[in-house]
Amino acid sequence: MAECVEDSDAESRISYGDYIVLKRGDVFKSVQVENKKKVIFEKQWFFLDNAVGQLYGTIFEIVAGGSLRVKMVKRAGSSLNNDDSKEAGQDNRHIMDDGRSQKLTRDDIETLKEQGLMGQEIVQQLIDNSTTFKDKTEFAQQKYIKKKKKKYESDITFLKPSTRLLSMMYHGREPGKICHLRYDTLAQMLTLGNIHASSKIIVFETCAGLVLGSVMERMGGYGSVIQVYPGGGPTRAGMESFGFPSSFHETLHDFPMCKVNALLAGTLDLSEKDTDSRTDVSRDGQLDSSRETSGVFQEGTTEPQRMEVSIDPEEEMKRAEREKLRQQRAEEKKVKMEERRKKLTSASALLQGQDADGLVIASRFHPCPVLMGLLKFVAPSRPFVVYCQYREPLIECYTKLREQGGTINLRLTDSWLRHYQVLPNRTHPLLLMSGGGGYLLSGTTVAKSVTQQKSEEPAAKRLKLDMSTPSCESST
Amino acid sequence: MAECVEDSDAESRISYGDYIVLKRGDVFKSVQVENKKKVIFEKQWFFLDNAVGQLYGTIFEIVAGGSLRVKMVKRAGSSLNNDDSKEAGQDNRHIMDDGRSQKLTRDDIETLKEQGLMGQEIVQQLIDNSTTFKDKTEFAQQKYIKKKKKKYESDITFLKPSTRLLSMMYHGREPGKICHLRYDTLAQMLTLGNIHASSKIIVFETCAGLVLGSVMERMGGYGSVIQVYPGGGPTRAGMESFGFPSSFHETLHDFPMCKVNALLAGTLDLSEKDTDSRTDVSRDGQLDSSRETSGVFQEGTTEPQRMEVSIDPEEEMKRAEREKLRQQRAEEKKVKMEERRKKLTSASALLQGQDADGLVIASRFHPCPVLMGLLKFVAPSRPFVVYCQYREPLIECYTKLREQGGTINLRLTDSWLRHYQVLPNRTHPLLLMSGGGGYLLSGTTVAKSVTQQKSEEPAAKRLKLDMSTPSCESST
Amino acid sequence: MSFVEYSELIQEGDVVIIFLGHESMMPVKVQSGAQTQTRYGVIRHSSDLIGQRFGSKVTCSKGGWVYVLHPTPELWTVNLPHRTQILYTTDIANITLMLELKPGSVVCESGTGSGSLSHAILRTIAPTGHLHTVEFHAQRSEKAMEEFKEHKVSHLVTVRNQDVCKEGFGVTGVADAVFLDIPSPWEAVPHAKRAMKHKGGRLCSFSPCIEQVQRTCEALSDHGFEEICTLEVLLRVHDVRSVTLSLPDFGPEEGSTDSTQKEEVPNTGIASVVCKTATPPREMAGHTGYLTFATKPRD
Amino acid sequence: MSFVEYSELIQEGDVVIIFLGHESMMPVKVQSGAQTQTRYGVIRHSSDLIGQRFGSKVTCSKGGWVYVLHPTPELWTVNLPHRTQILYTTDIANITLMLELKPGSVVCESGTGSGSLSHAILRTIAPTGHLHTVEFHAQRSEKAMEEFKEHKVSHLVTVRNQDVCKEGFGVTGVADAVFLDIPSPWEAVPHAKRAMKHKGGRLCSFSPCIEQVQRTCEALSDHGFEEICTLEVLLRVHDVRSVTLSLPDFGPEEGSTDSTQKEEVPNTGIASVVCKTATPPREMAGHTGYLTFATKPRD
Repeated sequence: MAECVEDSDAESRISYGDYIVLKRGDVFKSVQVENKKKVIFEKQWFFLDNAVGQLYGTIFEIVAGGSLRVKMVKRAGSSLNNDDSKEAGQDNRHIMDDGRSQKLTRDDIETLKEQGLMGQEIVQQLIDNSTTFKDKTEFAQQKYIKKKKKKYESDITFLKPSTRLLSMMYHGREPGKICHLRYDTLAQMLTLGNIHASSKIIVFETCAGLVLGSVMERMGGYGSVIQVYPGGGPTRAGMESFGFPSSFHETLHDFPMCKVNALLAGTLDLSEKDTDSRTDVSRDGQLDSSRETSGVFQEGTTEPQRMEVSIDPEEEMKRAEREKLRQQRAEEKKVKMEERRKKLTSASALLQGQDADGLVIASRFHPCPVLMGLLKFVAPSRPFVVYCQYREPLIECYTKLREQGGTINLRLTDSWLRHYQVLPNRTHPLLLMSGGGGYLLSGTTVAKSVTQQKSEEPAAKRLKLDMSTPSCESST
Repeated sequence: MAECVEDSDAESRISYGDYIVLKRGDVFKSVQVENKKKVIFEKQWFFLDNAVGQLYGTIFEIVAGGSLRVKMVKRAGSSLNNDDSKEAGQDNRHIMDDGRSQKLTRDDIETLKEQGLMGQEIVQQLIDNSTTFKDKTEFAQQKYIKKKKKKYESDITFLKPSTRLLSMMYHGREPGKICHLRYDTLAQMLTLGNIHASSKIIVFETCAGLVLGSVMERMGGYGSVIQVYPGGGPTRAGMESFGFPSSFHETLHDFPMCKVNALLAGTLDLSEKDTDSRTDVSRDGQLDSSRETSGVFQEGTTEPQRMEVSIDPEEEMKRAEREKLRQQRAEEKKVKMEERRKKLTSASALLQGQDADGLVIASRFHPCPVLMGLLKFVAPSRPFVVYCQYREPLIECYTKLREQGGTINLRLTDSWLRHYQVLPNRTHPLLLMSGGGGYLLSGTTVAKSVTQQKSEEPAAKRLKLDMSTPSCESST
Repeated sequence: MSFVEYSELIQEGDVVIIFLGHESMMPVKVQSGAQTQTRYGVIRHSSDLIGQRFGSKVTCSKGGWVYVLHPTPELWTVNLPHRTQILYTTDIANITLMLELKPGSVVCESGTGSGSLSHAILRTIAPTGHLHTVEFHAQRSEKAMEEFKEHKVSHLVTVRNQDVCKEGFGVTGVADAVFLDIPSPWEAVPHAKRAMKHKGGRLCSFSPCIEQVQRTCEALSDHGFEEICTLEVLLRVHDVRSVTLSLPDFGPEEGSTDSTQKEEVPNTGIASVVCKTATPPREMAGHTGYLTFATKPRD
Repeated sequence: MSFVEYSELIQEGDVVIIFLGHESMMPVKVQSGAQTQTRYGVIRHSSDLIGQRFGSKVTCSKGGWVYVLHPTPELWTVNLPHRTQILYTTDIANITLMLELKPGSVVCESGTGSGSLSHAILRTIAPTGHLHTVEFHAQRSEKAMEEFKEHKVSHLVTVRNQDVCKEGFGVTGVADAVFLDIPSPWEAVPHAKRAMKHKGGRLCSFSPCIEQVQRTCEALSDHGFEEICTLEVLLRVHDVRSVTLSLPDFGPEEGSTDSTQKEEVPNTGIASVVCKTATPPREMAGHTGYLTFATKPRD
């Protein structure tokens, strides 16, 4: 009945090119393993090379010269119960007002270490036993934690990336980059959106690609994801950090937001040269590979016009070289253009059916027009979910959806996340908590009918779309 | 050192005319003790008479004919610890799917009773041990609780009114009447407003008089409260329920909102006849004594004009009677008018100094214009606090205050209130909690200066007001 | 229709969700010839459902209409027959993310209960993962298996009727993740560890009471689990509505009596403003349970 | 100036709160001839403070200005010298209401700590009540007494330096309310009961850890207390601000290319809207302590 599957450790080993997550306490950092790459994490620098070939989950320590060394860790196993006798603050009253605000002695800390407590837990202990911590300002508290962490936590664990790790990393380090989307809110989005393998999901996000990556992780390389993007090109750094296999990338399509109306109108010209300046204005203010590529094209077109007459041999040679370069560029451009055309065609084909299985929006754009625009591409009886850092825009969305119909089960929610310290006789919610995790509007699409007719209307609508598809395709 | 003060039980006994709070579980009701008064509480009716002469805190049971009988209660004393062995839901898996969703048997409940658990706690136990409770809709849960309460809680405790009891009562029974002001939010208001004896506090509320009463309780009959009221007269039912001694009422003044501008402009005519129709339109939609009084006056004026010529003796007698009545009415009217004038004069005098020690607003009115209008009457370096059920109006208030200056320490807050069940091995937050307690905007007034001059400006302002006061007084 | 793959059209044997109105739904098994009675009248499966598109509006015999929805684990959670207390979507969402579930994950769960979480797990781990779910109660485990078949996910799940605290999950070294929702999770911790992969994995325990959490955390620590973390998530639903706020009348102002900006409420003479806002419900779920997560390191 | 009564003008010996800017304040004792250094320059007590009205704007030597505020228990709470962890206004407000404090109440408190709650209690029970506060730590009890004198409330308070768990509050049958903020409140419950009035009263115990709450509730129940109720209040402060949201550009529409309604952000060509909102802080106090309340019935 019970079968024991032997793990293949090969896929559990760190290789060059892998994306990994560094962890110290509850601080995370995502990096790609590269030859002689210098990494700075928690104010320490080191090289990743020694990690190559080691297993994921290994704990390293930094030794002289920024080298990593595998740390022999005595795994925890002793009960936390040993210090049962220590009542919370029991000896509070015995403390003299002598500036010694820390109740734990150096010996206490060593005992804790022997009990198998990790640095993070020791820091929590230090906090709990500091009579002044609670009275510090939030800023001072953060500083205190950081200081203590640095002292008691010098080890770094190397982990395989996941939505859990990356969403906690972004929330902790760079919440601004992900519109302050908290990980529990992202969890709601993926579940409320019914994101799963073999479906067709539209994603619109300006969360560094984290939301895109988390959707792709849940789809496991099955089905299709269409990223509708604003500006010059899609932002994907967060998605790249997941280190998905190449097969996953084949399921990912992108479509520029500025062509949505053209697609809907059936006037999308798939052969068009990318001269529209709009696509070159990065509205994300972020340089990504695709923008840099389009920059190269521009350089070609803005080259000063030449009208030389002199036939200096050196000039001639230069000219030949230039010509060669130009041809090369034109060739490259053609290939790139063809690729782009293909990508656009495939994304268009996926959207044109207006039969997507889900829509996920999380951006710094006003969610109302974004939702109204993209909801048209979703089939009936499918979930959609919209994240916004602020409440008011989603109230507007809710009202608009109610007015125009075609959606049910509308819910505007926010959530309250509390972490707990669970230790013998010292159990309580953590003293610091996140102030807010943003707001979600979720719902289900249904057939939009003007009259009392049954399901003829959606069927008719569908027919019209099917008809419009060929005319669009023919223009390529 | 330690002195034992003998309680005077006299003041602890219930008398006719007293306001009391009935309590069963966490359901409360405020009533005034009157002769042969029939009271309906938790679907049971009874007369209060037998309670007269009994001590506050007595527990009664209802016997035949709606009489009250003092209940001999075995005070709790046995430890809750006895049923330590009962793990939460430990036997969950043993339940057959046979429709029996309640894990506690009748015997279990009797044991709980013997352990000194009150009905409320038993109901909580029933809830915890119901496998289906959590899955019920909120409405069904409420019904279940009500049903169980009725079964296990038949006793009624008679309590002396307090802000705690009345604010919990209103929140539980009639939140709409108090703008959904939750008791913990009211607690913030009284503390942030620094409400205490010997100060002068302005109250503007449409919370049935609960906020007014709670302010008066905190002032203990020392200092002055000025209730600024909208519509025809102040609403005070909630305040009356506190059963304050008459000395407290002498510290209470009221001022009609519609005369605020006149007072500020120094054009308030204290002698004016109360013909302004505005004051007769009850904007609270509630009839109170002062409105009824003004109704009587109106009746006099709308009496049909008489132009008789016949001198029928009977007619003559009637006429004489009518004349007498008219004189009597005029006299009454004069007295009433004089009283009103005095009240208005005293309230005006208190406000005119523009040196109130605090301002408390909690109403269904838009808080922004109310606050802007009434803040003018507050001295510098005094707290103010504004409650609103909704967030948006207070955001507007905050913005406006920031623009116009004269206030510091502005804070827009809301709070999260959780109750806990603390029982051996069954400790957790209660399964139901209040969704929200409303929003508060609080701050501190400071001198408003146009230039860099120090405190001359407020002094000058003060002088102007002092000058305007006599002119106002002289018109009476 | 399947709970792990969308279909366009309703077919014989499908389970569909009839949407009757705000927060009012019912699950229906589609059978040709069958009828379903609703408050708006009868729905005839053959003519009204089979062959129709999911999400369509169906007019009932009394003239009222309903929507027919494709089932999802989330709709199932609010419509399933309760055999036990169930896990709701807010907790399920966090469990799924924190257990790092994805297509291909092998998951152990106990107890199966009413299958609310099971459906959500199956949705996420399909098409290549597997769920081993253990239920002590025989009747419940049978009912769960029936449901999994009806919902076309039975190829992804093994239901075992045994006591997880004594007999474990019936598998060794296969699980990427283990979920416990039992009265004494600490007793199942060694079994959970044994069920998990050699290279490690994630564990979650759901408990309503803090004492259960305390004992579980102790057991997890004793058995070498790391990153032990207890959290709680509360969802607040906001009702979007327009509220009317009266504007105060302080009487005529010194200068001109301008009341031009204010809008008068008909028949009252009171000026007021309308404000769009979102209000929380009067009462909400204040607690479901504590979620304790932990990582089993590589052996 | 006193902490229980407002004054209009600043006098020699007063404690005033200097408001330096957003969330930046300092308490100062006014003494003629003295000077206080601030980041905006020197404040000369004789010329800048004495005789001035509370709430005035004071220009410092460097040209910057500050406000001089009348002290209140709430301002004191955010400005007092910390000798221990202190209670903050949110908890204090609920303690005050739930203990039913008002002018005339007799209250027992332990420990005095830094006096944050003591000041709030004194404010509420003045002018006719009394506070008996017990502090184990000698230095702290002396410092508290000094502060009460400076703040002109010493006539309302008796400070005792003793162990409340062993020696109690030093009074019997006088208290309307008792407040406990000590590591082992259950040990003080019998003493609390003894201190309270024959006719009964209210008790509150503040504890950060749930285990302390459990033991305290047990002790309260054992000693016949009723209406035992544990709660927790969290305050969320909202930052009011304007946020800019970009509007998406889906490209030219089929009909006319109208973009008249949208407002262009300068130099970007991107249309956007501005929205006034209130956002919670990134991090907030997630826990201070559990508040357990109980009623002592009539003996």
